[in-house]
Amino acid sequence: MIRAEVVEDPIDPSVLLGLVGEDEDGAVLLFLGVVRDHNDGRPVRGLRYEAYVEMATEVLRAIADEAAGRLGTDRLVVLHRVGVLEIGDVSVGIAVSSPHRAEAFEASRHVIEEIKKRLPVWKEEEYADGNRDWVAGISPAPPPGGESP
Amino acid sequence: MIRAEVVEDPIDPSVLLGLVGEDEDGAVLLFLGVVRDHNDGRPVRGLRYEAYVEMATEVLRAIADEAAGRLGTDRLVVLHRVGVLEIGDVSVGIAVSSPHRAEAFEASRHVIEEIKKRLPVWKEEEYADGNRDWVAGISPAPPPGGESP
Amino acid sequence: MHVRARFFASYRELVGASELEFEVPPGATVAEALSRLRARDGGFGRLPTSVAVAVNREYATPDRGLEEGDELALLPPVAGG
Amino acid sequence: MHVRARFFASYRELVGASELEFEVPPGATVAEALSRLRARDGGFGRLPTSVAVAVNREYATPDRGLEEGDELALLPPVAGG
Repeated sequence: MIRAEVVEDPIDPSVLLGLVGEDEDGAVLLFLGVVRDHNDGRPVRGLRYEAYVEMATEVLRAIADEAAGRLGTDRLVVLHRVGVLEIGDVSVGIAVSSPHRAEAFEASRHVIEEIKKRLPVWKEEEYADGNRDWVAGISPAPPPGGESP
Repeated sequence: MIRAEVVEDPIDPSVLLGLVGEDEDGAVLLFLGVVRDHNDGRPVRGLRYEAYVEMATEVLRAIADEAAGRLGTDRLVVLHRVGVLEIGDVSVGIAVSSPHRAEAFEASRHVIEEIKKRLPVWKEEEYADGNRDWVAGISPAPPPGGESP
Repeated sequence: MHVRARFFASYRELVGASELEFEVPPGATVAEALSRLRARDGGFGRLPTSVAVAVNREYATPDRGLEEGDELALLPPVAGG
Repeated sequence: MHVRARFFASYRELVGASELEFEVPPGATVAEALSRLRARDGGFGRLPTSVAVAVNREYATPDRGLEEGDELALLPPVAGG
């Protein structure tokens, strides 16, 4: 079962692992994006993720479906957290499983790379000196060819 | 702290995750090799890993050290289980963490690929029909250039 | 016709609003709607000349035509993950 | 001089032993020690002509020289992970 959700509650790695892994799967891969205490050399105290939730949910699902194609199974769960997070909190969790490992690595990597490029989510960092700033992000490209009227 | 061990007890993913992840790390990656219910099209009921334990411990440590070089941190744990395992049991667990994700993926992949090539461990499968057989493996190559007297 | 604009993160702070309903000529494109927005008083004029947009929750190019009731979202460079 | 051979997995089953202490001429190489082993009675003759070995827990080439008390392990193709 493919799951892709934008969530406000903490992400529990054990829950993610429990949602993947069938008897035919030989490889399970769990990626966790974690709030780290620095960015671009600046000490970070915490952060807040803002999302265009309705769209982010759809984009996350599209990314998950693409990745499941590479994975070759439907054992793929991706959660992205929004709201206020502290150092060490999980911001994104991706769990996949498949019969062979190459597909698991490829699918997991695809999900996180596409999240970075396309997911309408923004990060406001709070620094050790009390200042806040939006993290310079990546311009999301419109789909190839775009849509014309 | 780098840990590399050949173990007889079940591998607990939560324990592995608890051993990595420092405040400066933004990426955590957990790979689990799991006993699957088939191999080369044959239904598998269970299996047994035999190891040259003293050497496997040293090789696993060498692989971990190499991978930590790529990872850029010392947050790397790899456990390989030996003995009798059932479908769904974890045979190998690899947890790594690092400030950035690319290094985490690269290091994790290095560990599992090198295990497949070099770790003196053998797998005897028990099939659904009750037969047993040693899994055809990979000839471990001597180190480049070898050693001469 | 009316379209609804939505602003996020730094753009939301720039214009001081998260949502705005405004009027565009029938058949207006995304580019035309953006020009109208930039012409408004307040922080709207400081919106970047090149801005990523989504129409009805899908990324869209400037030549994309709008329809009555469309949701036009202005998206700063993304920073998820 | 004496060296200790160790056999694992399918090789262990082939020769019917997991360990064997045997004699080789002083200065013998891995290749020479393997020839001696293959000349023994029982399943030893069925050991493959090309076999991976480790000397004192490190992979070694056939021309590696042996010393008194070395541990020579015969390693079938590995299948960990």
